[in-house]
Formats: sequence, structure tokens, C-alpha cells
Amino acid sequence: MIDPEILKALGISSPEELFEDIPAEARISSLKLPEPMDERDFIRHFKKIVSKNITVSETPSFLGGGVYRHYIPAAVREILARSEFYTSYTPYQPEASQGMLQAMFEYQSYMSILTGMDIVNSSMYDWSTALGEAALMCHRIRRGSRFLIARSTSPVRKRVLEMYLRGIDASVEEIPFDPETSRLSVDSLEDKLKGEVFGFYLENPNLFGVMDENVFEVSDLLGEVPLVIGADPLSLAIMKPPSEYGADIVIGEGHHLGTDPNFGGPLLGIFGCRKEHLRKMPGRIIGATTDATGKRAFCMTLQTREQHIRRDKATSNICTNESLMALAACAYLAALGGTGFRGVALENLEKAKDLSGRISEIDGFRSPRFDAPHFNEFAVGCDIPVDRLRKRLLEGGIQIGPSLSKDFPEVGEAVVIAVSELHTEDELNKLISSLEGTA
Amino acid sequence: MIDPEILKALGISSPEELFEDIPAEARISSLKLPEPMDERDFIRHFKKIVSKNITVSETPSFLGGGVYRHYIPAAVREILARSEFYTSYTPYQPEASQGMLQAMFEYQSYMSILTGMDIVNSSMYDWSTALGEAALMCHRIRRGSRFLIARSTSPVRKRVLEMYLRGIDASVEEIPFDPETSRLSVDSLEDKLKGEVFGFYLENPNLFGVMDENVFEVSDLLGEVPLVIGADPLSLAIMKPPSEYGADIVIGEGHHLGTDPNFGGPLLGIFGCRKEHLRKMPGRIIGATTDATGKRAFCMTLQTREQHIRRDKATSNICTNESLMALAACAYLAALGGTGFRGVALENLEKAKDLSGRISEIDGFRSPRFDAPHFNEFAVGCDIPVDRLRKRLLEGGIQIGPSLSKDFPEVGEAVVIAVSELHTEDELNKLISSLEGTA
Amino acid sequence: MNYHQASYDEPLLFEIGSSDDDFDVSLLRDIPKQIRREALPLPDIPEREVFKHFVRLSQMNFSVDSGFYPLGSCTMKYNPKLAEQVARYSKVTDLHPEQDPSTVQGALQIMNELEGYLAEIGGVDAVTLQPAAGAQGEFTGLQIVRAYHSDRGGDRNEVIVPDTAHGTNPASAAMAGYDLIEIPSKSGHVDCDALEAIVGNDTAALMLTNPNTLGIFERDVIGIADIVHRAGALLYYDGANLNAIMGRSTPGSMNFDIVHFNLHKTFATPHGGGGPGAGPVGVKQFLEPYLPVPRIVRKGDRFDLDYERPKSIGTVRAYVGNFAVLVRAYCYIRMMGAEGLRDASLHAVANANYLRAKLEKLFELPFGGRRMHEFVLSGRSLKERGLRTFDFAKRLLDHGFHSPTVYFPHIVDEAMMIEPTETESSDTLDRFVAAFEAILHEDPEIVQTAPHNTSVGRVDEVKAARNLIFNFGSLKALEK
Amino acid sequence: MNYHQASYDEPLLFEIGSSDDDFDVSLLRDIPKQIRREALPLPDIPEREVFKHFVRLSQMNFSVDSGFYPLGSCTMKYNPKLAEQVARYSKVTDLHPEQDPSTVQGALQIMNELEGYLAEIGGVDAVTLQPAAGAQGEFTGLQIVRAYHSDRGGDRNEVIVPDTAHGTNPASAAMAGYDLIEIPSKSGHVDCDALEAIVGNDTAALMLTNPNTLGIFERDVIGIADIVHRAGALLYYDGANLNAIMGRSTPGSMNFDIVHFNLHKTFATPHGGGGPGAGPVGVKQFLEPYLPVPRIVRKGDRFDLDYERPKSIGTVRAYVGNFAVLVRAYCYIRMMGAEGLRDASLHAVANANYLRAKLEKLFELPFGGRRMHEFVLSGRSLKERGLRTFDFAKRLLDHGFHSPTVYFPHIVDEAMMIEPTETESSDTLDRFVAAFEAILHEDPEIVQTAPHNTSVGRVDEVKAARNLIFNFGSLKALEK
Ligand SMILES: Cc1ncc(COP(=O)(O)O)c(C=O)c1O
Ligand SMILES: Cc1ncc(COP(=O)(O)O)c(C=O)c1O
Repeated sequence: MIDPEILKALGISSPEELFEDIPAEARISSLKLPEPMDERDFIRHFKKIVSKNITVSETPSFLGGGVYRHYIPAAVREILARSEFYTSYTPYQPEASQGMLQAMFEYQSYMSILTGMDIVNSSMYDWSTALGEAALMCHRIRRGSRFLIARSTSPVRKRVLEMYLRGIDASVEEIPFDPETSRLSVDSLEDKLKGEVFGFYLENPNLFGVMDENVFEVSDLLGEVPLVIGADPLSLAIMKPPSEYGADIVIGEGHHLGTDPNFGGPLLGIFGCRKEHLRKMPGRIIGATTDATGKRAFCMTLQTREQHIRRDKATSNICTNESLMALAACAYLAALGGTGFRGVALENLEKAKDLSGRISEIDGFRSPRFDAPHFNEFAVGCDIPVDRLRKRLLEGGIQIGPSLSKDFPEVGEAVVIAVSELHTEDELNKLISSLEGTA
Repeated sequence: MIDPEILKALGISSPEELFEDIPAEARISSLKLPEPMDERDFIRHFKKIVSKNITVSETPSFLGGGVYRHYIPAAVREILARSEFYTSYTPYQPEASQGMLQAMFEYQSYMSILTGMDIVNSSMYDWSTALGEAALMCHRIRRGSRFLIARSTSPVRKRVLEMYLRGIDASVEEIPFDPETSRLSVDSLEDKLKGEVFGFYLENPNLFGVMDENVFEVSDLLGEVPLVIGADPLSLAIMKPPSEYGADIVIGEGHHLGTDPNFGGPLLGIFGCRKEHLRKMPGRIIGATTDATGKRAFCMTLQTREQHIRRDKATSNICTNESLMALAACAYLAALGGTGFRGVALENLEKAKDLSGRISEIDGFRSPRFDAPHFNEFAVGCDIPVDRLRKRLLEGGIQIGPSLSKDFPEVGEAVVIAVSELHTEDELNKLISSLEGTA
Repeated sequence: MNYHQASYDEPLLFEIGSSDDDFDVSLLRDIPKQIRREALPLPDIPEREVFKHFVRLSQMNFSVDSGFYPLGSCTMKYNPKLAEQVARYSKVTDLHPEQDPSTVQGALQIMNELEGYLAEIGGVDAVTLQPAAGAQGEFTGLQIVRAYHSDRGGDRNEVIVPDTAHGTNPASAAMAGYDLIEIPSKSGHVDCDALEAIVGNDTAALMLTNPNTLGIFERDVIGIADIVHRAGALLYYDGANLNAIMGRSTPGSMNFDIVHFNLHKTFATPHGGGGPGAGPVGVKQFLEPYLPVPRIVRKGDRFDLDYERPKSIGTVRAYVGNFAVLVRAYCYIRMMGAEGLRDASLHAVANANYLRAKLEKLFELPFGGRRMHEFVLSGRSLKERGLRTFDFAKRLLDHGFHSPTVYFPHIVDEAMMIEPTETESSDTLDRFVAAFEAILHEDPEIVQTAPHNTSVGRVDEVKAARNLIFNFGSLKALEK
Repeated sequence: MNYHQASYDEPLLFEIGSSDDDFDVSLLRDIPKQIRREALPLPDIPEREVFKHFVRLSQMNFSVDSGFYPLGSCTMKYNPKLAEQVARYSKVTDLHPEQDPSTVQGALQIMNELEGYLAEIGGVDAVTLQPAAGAQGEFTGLQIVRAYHSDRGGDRNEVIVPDTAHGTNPASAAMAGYDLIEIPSKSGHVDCDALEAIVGNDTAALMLTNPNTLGIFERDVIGIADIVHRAGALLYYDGANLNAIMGRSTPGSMNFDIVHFNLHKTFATPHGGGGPGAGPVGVKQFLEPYLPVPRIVRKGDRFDLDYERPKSIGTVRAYVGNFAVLVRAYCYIRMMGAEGLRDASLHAVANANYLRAKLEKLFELPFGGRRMHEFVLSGRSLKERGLRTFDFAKRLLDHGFHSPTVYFPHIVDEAMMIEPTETESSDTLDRFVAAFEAILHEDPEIVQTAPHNTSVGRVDEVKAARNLIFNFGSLKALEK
């Protein structure tokens, strides 16, 4: 049980003495848990359970909405398996943690280039909480009671946003989109801007995969009201950085740069802003400096914004973040290089366009549902209820998302179809012929 | 194509100039090879091909004979994936290679304890070539023209032995085994010992899985003739080290300590000997020493036996060996510990005994075929031809080995059945009911 | 001491590769011109260089797998490799969160079972796995507090924390919209009188961890709970210190109402260089209706996701939680079993006290006596030699150890907070003590300029805060 | 230079764990008493300690993945990680060599295709994948030579190798039972006159590598082949240097009869810290009948193993070969394609010449002129400063580079044999040159006592050979 040497050193005769401070009422005699297993048995047990899962690599899946499956180079997987990375923690002692610090600095650098933001922090939990934090940050920048968002925002993220705003008692209001194109209705925005608005959020590409040019008109309208843009970093390989249309804060999801969907977690919340807002920003930031000999070195900086220093006045409560996912994104971008990364983005774009075109030829479907250029996903309008379609496709082993009609009655029966470079011709054909079969 | 800087530095205008020494007759214009693939395409291509394999983890397999499947702890797999180990080479610069050197020293230490040999080298290709090298080493110890082996030696290894002895023009002669127990016929050995015998080789447990106590009588008979013992290191967790019955050289296969069967390669040839034979030994040896400051350090030693120094007078031609497999064995033994390792050996022993008992109850089978204690495998006598049985079992997804009758007509129709801790009750039941079905 | 961390002059990725600038923009023709990117200055780097880069960086990173990491409050225990292995199965990794529940029955079963184990270990009735980390667990818990009170018609606006609380406690309270009340501790304990005086109709909750941040068990926890409950407030347990009591007590049996678990601490999931973690939250039955959606529900043999929970607070992050982390914790708990967990807390506490007994001979241990899984020393006496805890911590790095958590909790002057965890051997602890002793005999000059054996020397943090260089672009501009 | 290799005072495994000596021997009752083991003094060590141990050892090991490894003749190129990944598929690892061929069709197909690719790259007609490494390939080739000659009724007992040959060439010849004849080279080339004079009815084969060990292409290779063939002997190609000519020439087109390939050199399979490798052997059609059994044969869509080859030399090792290594080489070739391989040789040669051009300004390059994929410098001039190549090589370690191969080939005084391979960037090569320059300006004392930045200092190899300590038991006895 316990090393007698240790008991002796502690001057106690029974290990139980170590716990004598626990009052009798608070004690338990044992835990009711399954018997322990050795490795072999656990593997068997576990495989049996997870074999019930049907994965998106075994069968064609067209699910997207922020979580995607992209090809992960073997080298990236190996890098993430380096246990010096994954068994370390927050680099409180920079001298001993230059490896992770440098990688985080590199991640920040990559994301700065993609987003155009002066500073990107070294991760938030996910896109949805990044949105919540962005709204709170807007509130620090410009007090107010109303936060506006484009109606083409993911409902999943919208729900989290509402949760984050509860503490400051602010309301979330939606700006409708153009029914034809799903682009932001700029006029509506203008109308809504009156009053105590402290920020506006728009996703580009939007929930329906549409690349929205109307954003170029937003910044002027907003004036001092901060603009938050949500973007898939992959789209930023071929789309203008949001800085160019006036974003104050850029957020997004980055898990698919280097990690698998993992049933939706862990993810990688990207969070960047312009330098004038720096001190209002949440999350950990790595800065460059030098060591005592003048050698380049990295460390956490501006920690006075953070909870461990600033406590209830901190810009966020975040402590443990998603550093490993940021490392993955960094390694992924390094492995693909600019050329490879742009290549993947283009391939996704083209595949989506082709697939949409093929679906549009099937009776009973309108594709794309919105008449505008799309990135890697697109909405398809359906004559039959999507729930029915979804079920039928599932019987054939094909997975698509839920109906948009629940959250967007004005769109009618429609579903978002996401593709990536990993979809094979076979898989696409299977979708097409299944759709043909249901029409 | 090529960095123009480099061409400039070389003072040439076209890369082709670099190859101008190649005479025109020896040139080729191109290679006929399939088009290059990127990672994604290769994975798809490769998976398609290897999906045709039916593995011994998917279906019950009772194949053994030197290659086995044992449970490999997750930590061992992770250790082997450390690329500082697997992308290094022979530690010619010991100061920069202490990691691998220390691990090899540890491997040697483990194997010394298991085999009882004073020195174990840091690997041969496999058991079969270790046998060939052992015979050549015996020839260096004691010239002669005849090398004796127990007839219960694996035919696979025997064939390689013959290949290795071709260069010294020596013959291989077999000592029969007791037909009841398959133990060495000591009398026959005595008879054969007259003449120019330069060594005797016996596997213990033998090909049929039998633990042979007769070995204790061998050493005295042999006198100055070197005794070579072949052993599964796992059996040495519970069996006496061969040093205790007079072995001069101990060899064996070690791949299953930490690596998968891999269709039979790479494997790990274990090779140890008594210290008086040290300088006649083949292979790389790691020794302990100190560095300039007196700190403990390791390096290759006794290299004057090796090909890179001694050339045609070397004790072997081996250069690239199986160091990574030795590392695996070292990590495996460390992870299991003495207690765990002995536990696995015992579990195998017991499982084999139980299974043999169950088979013995089926009509048409005699099990074990030989009346003696077995380790992890045992021969089963069959009333029907094994080839037929094998085919039938295969249809039910069960794999067993080939008939012994080809190499051992005196044994008749029989097959060796190997089990390990990885066999589930289900798998064993499946074998039993299939055997019942064929009888 | 022969230690030296690996050290390479490793350039930034942007200095290794170069970016391809002659890109054919006509390929972008499907993108509206106005929004089309014109330049993508990301470097192209051969795989060989990328891999070497990260191998080198990894070697320049202190980790649990390379050494002793006694970072107090963080529970840097060893992470079993089996959990890593199974978390890499494609049956785990290749699941999309929006799949139909019928296709993710295995994943839901794992989570359902894990909820059950955590409920048992926490002494609570229901658990949500959604929160991404401990701090988010706190945020979730406080949203539950809010929902509970507002459901009962009595909004309350204050959350009380002790002055030893971890920074996330006040920060989470603030984020959830609460006013923060800090109560000073007394001899390292919650001051019940002060608490009694402060608690009232405005009190929504008291957040506590037990054993507390000093590693001292609040003996009077039941009394504290009574005070809080009598005032109609709730008692929140910060699970960061659960490792000390697993299998011996539970937050539930101490009468806490809400508890978060740090799977990356207590349940051995790796810390990921800063994350991901997972911060499940458990509650007593009466709070169950407020848990976030979706809830994982079991119907006979089938599992489903339930969104129809009228009283639910909503969702705190997208989807069900950090699934890949949950899988690792599931593996850990199943491998340990009840006895294994009980044993873990025993060794964690024994190791801490072993170290405490040795080190209190060298440094002052405020509020003396036995500790649970961690303890806090004061490095005050170093001042006599012109040194600070800061210097001492840096010098420990030279001896091959990670430093303890320093300057926290704030109530201890020059604090060093040490948590060895159960996975360290007494050999390691002895070496750590020897390093302490050695450093106290070293030339103060060496200590003051430490570290010397790390990949870089003492880092100028002031300069970092002054220069504000957060990416390669600015760095290049500055270094020019 | 800020380099330092990781350095830990890492004990041996046997010093970390302790062995359990109160084992219940009654558990061994099924083992005959006489042969039953009584003690098993192997340590029991917690996973935490085992893992830390190997992480630390790995960091104390120079590797391709951590730096430049210009070991001449060894072709230490980068090993693409995809090959590692696919080699770990259970469809690859979980195959037993005695499975029925119908159950290993995928494995046989991979091998069959790989044989074809190697035949094409080597310019030969048939390939066996059985040999475990280059040296075993040589042994196999020489057994084929023997079988061929004896088949024609004329046993021959001599094998000729140049004095620059790698040690395995003479050693393999000796092991195959041949007398060895070494011919001196002339200006770094085979001396054709000497060859002509020596070759005769006793000559079984000439073993050659081209480009040769000095990195010089034997322009007269066709003439050499003629001499050998006229004498009725065979010409053997040591494939260690194949990386220089892939896609531009083939051993076959140079009229070699037999060739071995080093998959761990030319085809990017990792060197494994010393092994495993793989040494397939290719032959011209007339030698095909002699190849080892089993042969992998294709019958329509099906693959089989053929043992019925009356003229076969037999088997050189158990089973079909180092399958897991073959899979990696297969992956490499399929990813590279014809152009990729051609490009590899181009960059390998360009890199070598780039380095050669820079370094010949610092050190003598015997037999001057252009080189192929590697070159050999003489460190003779170091003697003027009281130094040797040995010292220089050690000092390179301090600068973060692995040393070249030293003191080989023997015909060059104080040799340094440098092979950069195609996977190194010009940046790395420039840094390497800078290190050379720097060392030449350093205090000779520092160089003579180097290395200083490695995990241990200069290792006393003489003491190792004197003490003869090969395992922990002896070490413990000695250190007491
Ligand atoms: C006492 C305590 N509470 C809360 C937290 C926050 O947990 P997390 O980092 O998972 O958000 C920590 C983390 O260090 C902690 O130590
Ligand atoms: C020229 C040459 N020939 C043969 C060999 C032997 O190959 P292996 O080490 O694979 O046995 C080597 C290996 O270093 C070599 O460089």
C-alpha cells in the first residue's frame, strides 16, 4: 500500500491518519464504481462500446456548420503526439517552456495574417464562446444594452452568445438577410443601429456558406460601434482578411486545422482584435522579448488582463484554454504551407460548387438555395421535409444536417450541405443517386 | 527545380552537368513507375490493398513457431514512436547518442538476466540468422565439419542454418527426439558426438512447445563442444536460464516483446554467450564507461570484431541490425516489470494447458501429441490430414499452422497450436466447436 | 547536477520557409472580386523542416513526461498512455457533433456512464459534461445558481469567495454578473464568524474548494454549509482539489450543492500545454432541471440527446463537451476503479506530507501542521540573502524541476505552492528536497541570475509588456 | 551557437525499480521442477517512471528528426511520417508470416509491386525482398554467385573488392566462404589495369558501388564490367550509393548482374537507431532461378508464395523479409513517383557539390573535382594545430550537427565522409559550413576536449574496452 518509509517520515502509524481532518459526517466508506480493468480488458470493453458509433469517415457525411473533417497530414499527427507538448501546462516559467511559447507565438502570427488582426490570442474554448467573449469585450469597449447579430448566424453559437450576455443583461437582436442571397440586409442594420448598440456580429461566409460582399458597407454605418466578424480560417486563405472591411474583432473556429471532429470537442476558438482594443481582450497572449543574454525569447504577457492577476476585474475567466489545438493549427499551417492551404480552400470551394450544381439538376431540390457565391457549404431547398429526407439518407448510410426550417422558417425546408477535399467521387455520387431516389 | 543559388555556387548552368560523368550507355531517360500520389490518395490506395488482408487480430489465429502476438502496453507503443530513437542510426558518436546507447545497455542487461549469459549483443536480424551466426561462432571456437541439432528444431530456422554453413562447408546433422515426449534422445546425441563436431543446438521449449529437462544431461556429454540453446525469452520468465544447464551461447526471438508480428519482419534475434567466447561473438556490443568528467557513459565496444574495422576477418558481416526491436523489448520489459512479465508467461502456460485439455476431449484429436509439460504451444495429433483441417477451419475464419507431417513424417498428421494472453474465451470456444465440427 | 534542457537556436517558421508570391489569382475567379484575397504570405516549408522544428521545440518544453512538475493547484499527475491510444481510435475522433443520435450510441454511452461515475465520486445526483474547463464549469455553476434563485423569485446579486480563492472564482462570478465579496481567512481557514456576518439575502452562493488552496482541509465545512444554506444561498465546490479526497469524502457529503470537476487535474487527462481540459458540473437533485442542454438521456438500451428542458440554463458552449478529453477520463476511471482512486488520494496526500515534512525544515510553513495534497511555503526568509521566491523558482529549473506555483495564494508572502501528486516516487521527492537544500547553499549570485540550464536564460517579461510584439510581422519590424 | 543537447542524470531502469522477491513459486507447479526458474530479478517500475525514462533518453539521442546528420555512406535522409502512419495500420502489423496466402493477399500485392518498382529502379529483372539489411543482401548476392558458378560446373573461390569498399563487402564475401582480393584504387577510381591483372578463372565476382565510396562516379564502369564478364565472373552492385543516380542510370544499365538495395538509405525508411533496415536483392534474368524462396508470384489477380524453385539458394532469413520496412519503402516510392525519385538524386548530388565547393576551401579534397552524392575530405591539415579529424568531429557535435563518417574510407588520411542528402535545405548546409569555419578559428584546446554541449562529455572508449561491462550486474559490481 504505502511506503512504510513515508509513514515513518510523517510520524504516523496508519495512512488513515492523513485524512483525520475530514469530519465523520462527510466521510464515505467506498465508491460504487465498476471493477478496475487492465489495459487489455479495457481496450476490449471500450472497442465494444465505440463500435456502435458510425463515423463520418466510414460513411459519407455532409455535416458542417463549424465542425469539419479535413485531411490531416501524418506529420501533424506525429507532432501532436509529442508528449512534451501535450503533458505540459500553461507556461508559467517561460525559460523552461520556450517550445510551447514559440509555437503559440507562431500560431498567433499565422492567425494575424489570416484575420488581419494585430493580435490574436492563444485560444478560446471554441467559436461559440469566442462569440460570447467578443460580445462582452464589445461591452467593455462601448457600454450599451443591445448586441446586434446577422440573422445568418449559426443558432448553435447564438445560444451560447445569449448565455454569455446574461451577466450584463444585454439583449441580442437579429438583422435579417436578403431572402434571395442570404446576404446581410444593410438597410435593416441601419434601422436597428439607433439606441444603445454596443456591437454587431456577422459571420462571413455565413451559416449558409455564402460569401457576403455587403460587409464592405457595414463599417461606415457602424461608426464607433465595434464590428465582430466570425470566419472559418480556411475561407481566409482565399477571402479578404476581415480587417480590410473594418472588423474590430475577428473570431472563428480552428479545430479543423489539424484535428479531427471528435464529436465536437475539443475545438479551437480563434480570437483576434485591433491593437487599440488590446487591453480589453480576453485570453492568453504570448509576446516576444529577449533573455538575459539578449537571445530571442517568448513569454506570456499582458497578464494583468487575466483572472489569476485581475480576479473579478479580469477580461475573462478563462484559464485552461485550447493551446494544444492552437499547436495543431500551427503545425497544420506549417505542413501545408501557404500554397497547400490555399489549395485546400480552393478545392473545397470548387467541390461545393460542383456538387451544388449536380443537386440543382435533381427534381425536388433547389441548389444552392441562395443565389450567391458559396465557399465550402451551401443550403439546398427541398420539396419534402428535411427530417424525412435525413432519415431516408441515413438508412443508406448518408448523414446530412437538420432542417433549417426550425430556426429559419422563412427559408422553408432546406439543409446545409458541407463538402471537403476528403469527399470521394464515390461519396458524392452516392449522395446524388440517393437524392434522386428520394425526389 | 533546383535553387539557382546552388547552380551558381557550383558554377554550372544546368543541373544535368552534375551527372555528366555517367556514360551515355549507362543512362536511362526515365523510370516507369506509377504516377506520384499525395498523402490522401496514397492512404486511400493503400487501405484498399491492405483491406484484402485478414489479420490475426480480426480472426482467431493459433499460429506460432517463433512469431507471436502478445499484448503491447500503450506506453511501449508511444516510446517506439519517439522519432529521436527511430530516426537515429548506429551510435558512432557516443556523446550525442547516449539515449539509444543506454537503452541498448539496458536491453543487454535484461537479456543477460533472462538467458544467464555474461554478454548479450544488441541484436541480430532474427532467431534464424542468430542460429546461423551461432553455428559460425561455434566453428570459430572449435573447428570441425559437423554441426549437430536436435531434430525438434524449427525447419524454418534449420533452412537458414544450412545457408549460413554453406560458406564453411559444414554439414548439419539431426539428433532424433523421443517419440513419446519429443524430448532430446540423449543416447543418440552421445552416438553422434564422435568425429569433428563443432557444436550442438537445441531449442527449449522445442518446436512442439515441450520444456525439455533432458538438457541437463547434455552439457557433460558435450565436453568441449559448444552448446547452443534457442529459447523464447518469454519462457525464460519461468524456466531456468540456459546458463544453468551449460549453454555456451543462447539465442532466440524477441520481436514479440513489444512489437507486432508484422508478417514476420522486422524480428529481433537475441544472441548471448559466456564471457570466454566474447571475442568470437558477432554483432554490436554496448559497454559502460565514463566521460571525461567521470560521469557514467556508454559506447560501442569491442568493435575490432566487427566488419567496419576487421573487414573479411570480422566475426560477422552484420552492420544494420534490429536495434529498434531491442529498444522495444527493453521498453516492454520495463513496462511489464518482472511481475508482469512472469504473469504473462504463466498465463500463456496455463492457457495452453487448458486448451490442450479441451482439445483432447474431442474425438479424432490427440492433445498434446507429446506427453510432456508444454509452455505456450503444443502439438495436436489429428485423424484427418491437417491440410484438410486447416482449410476447413479457415473457412470459419480460424487460422492454424501447416501440417508437421511434411517435415516430421514420424510424427504423422499433427499441427502446433499456439495461444497467448490475447486469446479470448470466445476465440478458444470457437476453435473447440470448429474442431468438434470437423471430427 | 548534470541537467541541461535541450537548447536550439530555432528560427520561427516564417524564417524557415518562404512564401510563394507568384500565385495565379485567376484560380480565385469563383470568389466575388471585392472579397477575394490578394496575397497570402504564409510560408511553404518542406515537411523535413517542419518536423525538425517541432521536435526541437518540444524538447525545449518542460513537461510531466520529462520531469517533476509540482505546480500547486494544477495536479500535474502522469497521464496514462492507454488513454491517449484509445482517444485516437477513429471511432472516437471521426464523429461529428450533429450526427443523428442513432449513429453515436457508443459516444453517448461513454458519456452517460462517465456522468454516473462523476456523480458517484462527487456525491451529487446529476452531471453535465458540457463545460470546456474548470473556469467554464464555474460559469455554468453560477448560471445554475442564478436560474435557481430567479426560479424561486428571489434574485440575489452577491457571490462570496475566500481570499485564497483561485482567480477564476471571482472572474467567473463577475462574468456571470455577480458582485464579488471576498472574505479574509483566519489561520488558513474560512473565518466562520466573518462568513456569518456577511451572508444574507443578497448572497447567491459561496464558492469554496476543500481542501483549500493552502492544502488545509476545512474541518468545519458542514458548519459553513449550514451558514450558507440557512441564508438561502447555495454552496459551490471548486473541484480543483478533489484529488485529495477521492473515495474518502465527496463534495456532496460535505453538503455542497454544485461542484465542478477538472478532468485534466483529478482524472489524469493531459494538460495540453495549457488546454484542452474539461470541467463537468455536478449538482444535487433539486438543481438538476437547470443543467445545460442537451442532456444525455438513457431510454432502455438507447441513448439520446434531450433539448426539451424548460428550466435549463441553455448551453455554455457548442455541442456536448470536450469529448476527446472525456474519453480519456473515462479510461482513467475504468482502469482505476474505486480502490485505485482511493489509493490515488492516499498517495497524493502522503506524498505532499512527506515533502511538507522535509521542506518545512528549510522554509516557513505558514499555519503549520499537516496538509492534504498540497502545501504552501513562504519564501520570505530568502530575503535575508537578497533573494526572492522568484529567484528560487528559477533556480529549481536549473536542477531539472519545474517550479511550484509561486505568489499564490496571495495571503502567503512569497508563496510557493507545491503539489507533488500521487504519481511521483519517493525517489523523485527526495531529489527535489536535495535540490532545495543545494540551492540554499549556492552562491546567491547564481540563484539571482538563474536559470542557466534552460533553453534560454532569464526572460525579460517587462520588455515583453513594453514592446507588445505578438506576431512575426511586428517582431521582424522591431528586429530590423 | 546556443546549442545544448538535453542532459539528464538518468539512472538505469534497474536503479529505478526494484524487483519483487517474494514470488509464490507454487504458481510454477506446471513446470518440471528441474527446469523451473527460481528467481527473476527484473525490476517492477511504474509506468510514469518508465515513460519519463525513455522520453529523457530519447532527448539525449541525436537523430535526423532533431538535426543534420551528414553521415557519409548512410544516406540519412528525412523519413516521411506518412510511411510511419500507414505502417502502424493493424492490417499491416497483425499478420503472421505463416498465414495462408489467401489471407494475406494485400501484403503479397504490396511486395509484388515493390519488387517491380525496385527492378525498374535497379535496371534488373527480378528482385527478392527477403534480406534483412544491406549486408545480408550482399551475403544473398554472393550465395547466388556461388550457385550460379556451381551450376555451370566451375566453382570459383575469389571475390574482388576495391580498397575503398565498405567493411560489409569483404565480411560478406568471407562469410559466404570466399577468399578476398582487395585491389588498390588509382586516383580515387578502380584501377582497370590492376583489375585486368587480377581477374581470372578463380574470380567469382567483383563487388563495387558506383558512385564509389569517395562519391566519384566510375566513368569506366562499362569497361570494368567487360573485364569482369570476359573472365566469366559476375559484377555485384552495392546499392548503398544508389541515391546518387536514381532515375538517371541504373546498376543494370551499367551492366551489373546483381544489386542490393538499402531501403533504409535510398528509400527513406528510418534507420531505427541501428536497424531494422531491408536489403532486397535484384538480379538479371539469368540469375533469377537462384533467388531465395519463397518467391512471391502472381497468378492473374491472386498472389502466392512459391517454394518450389529447384535452383534457389534457399532462405537467408525466416519468412519473406522485413515487411514493415518494405511497406514504408512502398509508400515512399508511390509518393515520389518517377519524377520525384529523379528529383531526389538531383538534389542529393547538388547538395553534396554545394557543400563540397564550400568545404574544399577549408579542407583538402583528395582527388579533387566534382562529386556525386557525397565526398570525402582529409582532415590532415588539422595536425598542424595539434588536432585530428576525431577532435573536429566531436566539436561539430557541440555546434548541433552530427559528425560525418570519419576514418573511412581508409585510403584517405583522416577522412571525413560527408553525405548531406536531398532533404536538407541550403540554409542548413550554410550553417554547417559556418560551423566548420568557426571551429577552425576556435581555441584548439576547446576542440581537443570537445564535445561540451552534448549530454555527456568525451567518452572514454578505451576504458570501455578494458572494463568489459556489458550489463547492469557487472556495472553494479564495478561501481561498488
Ligand atoms: C483552484 C482552481 N480553481 C479553478 C481552476 C480553473 O480551472 P481551469 O483551468 O480548468 O479553467 C484552477 C486551475 O488552475 C484551479 O487551480
Ligand atoms: C557502402 C555500404 N555498403 C553496405 C552497407 C551495409 O548495409 P547494411 O548496414 O544495411 O547492412 C553499408 C551500410 O552502412 C554501406 O554504407
